[in-house]
Amino acid sequence: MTASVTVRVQREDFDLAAEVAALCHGRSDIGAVVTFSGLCRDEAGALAALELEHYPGMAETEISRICREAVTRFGLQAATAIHRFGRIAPGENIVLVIAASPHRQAAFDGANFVMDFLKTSAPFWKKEHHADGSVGEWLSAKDADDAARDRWSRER
Amino acid sequence: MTASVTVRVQREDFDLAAEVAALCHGRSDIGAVVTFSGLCRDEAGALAALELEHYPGMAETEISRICREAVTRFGLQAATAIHRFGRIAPGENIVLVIAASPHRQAAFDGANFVMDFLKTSAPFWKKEHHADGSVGEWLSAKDADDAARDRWSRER
Amino acid sequence: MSTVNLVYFSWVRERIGKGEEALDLPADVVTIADLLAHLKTLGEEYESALEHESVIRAAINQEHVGHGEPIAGAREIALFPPMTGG
Amino acid sequence: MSTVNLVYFSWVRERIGKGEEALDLPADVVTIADLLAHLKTLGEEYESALEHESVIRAAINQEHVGHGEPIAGAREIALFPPMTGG
Repeated sequence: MTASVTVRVQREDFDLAAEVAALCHGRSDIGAVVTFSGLCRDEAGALAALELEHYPGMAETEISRICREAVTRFGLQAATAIHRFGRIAPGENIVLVIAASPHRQAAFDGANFVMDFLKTSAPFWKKEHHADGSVGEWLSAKDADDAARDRWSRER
Repeated sequence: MTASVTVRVQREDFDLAAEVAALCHGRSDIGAVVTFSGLCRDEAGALAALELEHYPGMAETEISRICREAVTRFGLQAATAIHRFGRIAPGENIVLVIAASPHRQAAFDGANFVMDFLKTSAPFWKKEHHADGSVGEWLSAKDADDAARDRWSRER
Repeated sequence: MSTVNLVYFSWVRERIGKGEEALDLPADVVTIADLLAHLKTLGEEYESALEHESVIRAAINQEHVGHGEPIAGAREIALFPPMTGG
Repeated sequence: MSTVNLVYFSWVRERIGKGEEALDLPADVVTIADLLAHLKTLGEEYESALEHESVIRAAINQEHVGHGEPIAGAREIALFPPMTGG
């Protein structure tokens, strides 16, 4: 069975259970499903919202490319990635990644790999809106995220 | 906030979305939620069901111990583990692990750690029932599962 | 003599033919290894179940222990094959 | 002279003051690095946005490229800071 890859970039929230159900629908050869949900943290009450800007078109293309690479590299049976844009409040979902495979480590590695590359390669930018009403800075990319990505080239 | 650990050993199925919602309920300091669902594979049609035997009492105790260790080691905000027993058909859920933390790698590592130790330390045993009606063998423990567990002592 | 509850799981249970029993143990049964040796004197079903001693896992009062562990104070001792959950 | 669509994101967009524009590029603008140098001659807003050239990322026709990449054939060139999605 060909691996299925589902990618969406959308303003609205997503439904974790519905996405897992869609990915598993009609097949009983999947042994392991790993999901990653990235949420907006309130930063101890200082944050009112994150504003997510994206590059329409390229965002979908880039995430699809990362998912297909994960499918090939880890032998995934299916992969899903959904990334939201627009204004996102603390506690709300930002991103969902799902990886399915016959065995557990491939599913863990697949989801982890997609997140690491999505962080550093998918064209999204976050701006903070403070709880005091002021508009904060654009978040800076972290060296730790580059390091997390680069470990995947060391490991093989 | 104290980390919450939820552990259940049950015959009935579980609801992934409900468990994630319960774990995240009323808090907006969680940045990453990783879930692992282990499912019964049909083994290319050869398997009718798995029969899962467990050691009541010790199963809950052992899984709780593993979850608490993961919470401490990875700084998790919350962890959930649910393991089913009884007869489980292909495509059905066997086990669910959820790990929540402020940042993504701790959530990935926490869920992965719980699964590796659960595989080798939680008192469950699987027996195969074949599609042709015959009762198969008890599954043997895999050296690969011991190796997966042992890497956590090498890594630190 | 002391009485202890023994519980068996998976193919250890199937080969012994029961899931649990209360046994009086002689005073010279000090460790899990002693217990395994003692059980193997009780009949063919125990010999068959415990033939490969090194693969048998044990728990005392629902905690994993090695074969060298003293069983003094045990209320419940479990014997079972390597686990295959998850 | 060739015309190319330029798109800007995040603080590059904010500093330049627009999200997109079509520009005619002189023939000696061959690479992304040449483009950055050229844009910085167009006004203070570009100078401010592109001051630290090494942090500026570029994409040609929606694919990531390095600063040495030739822009010949580009329909759309995007300039933006390091990404912070996920």
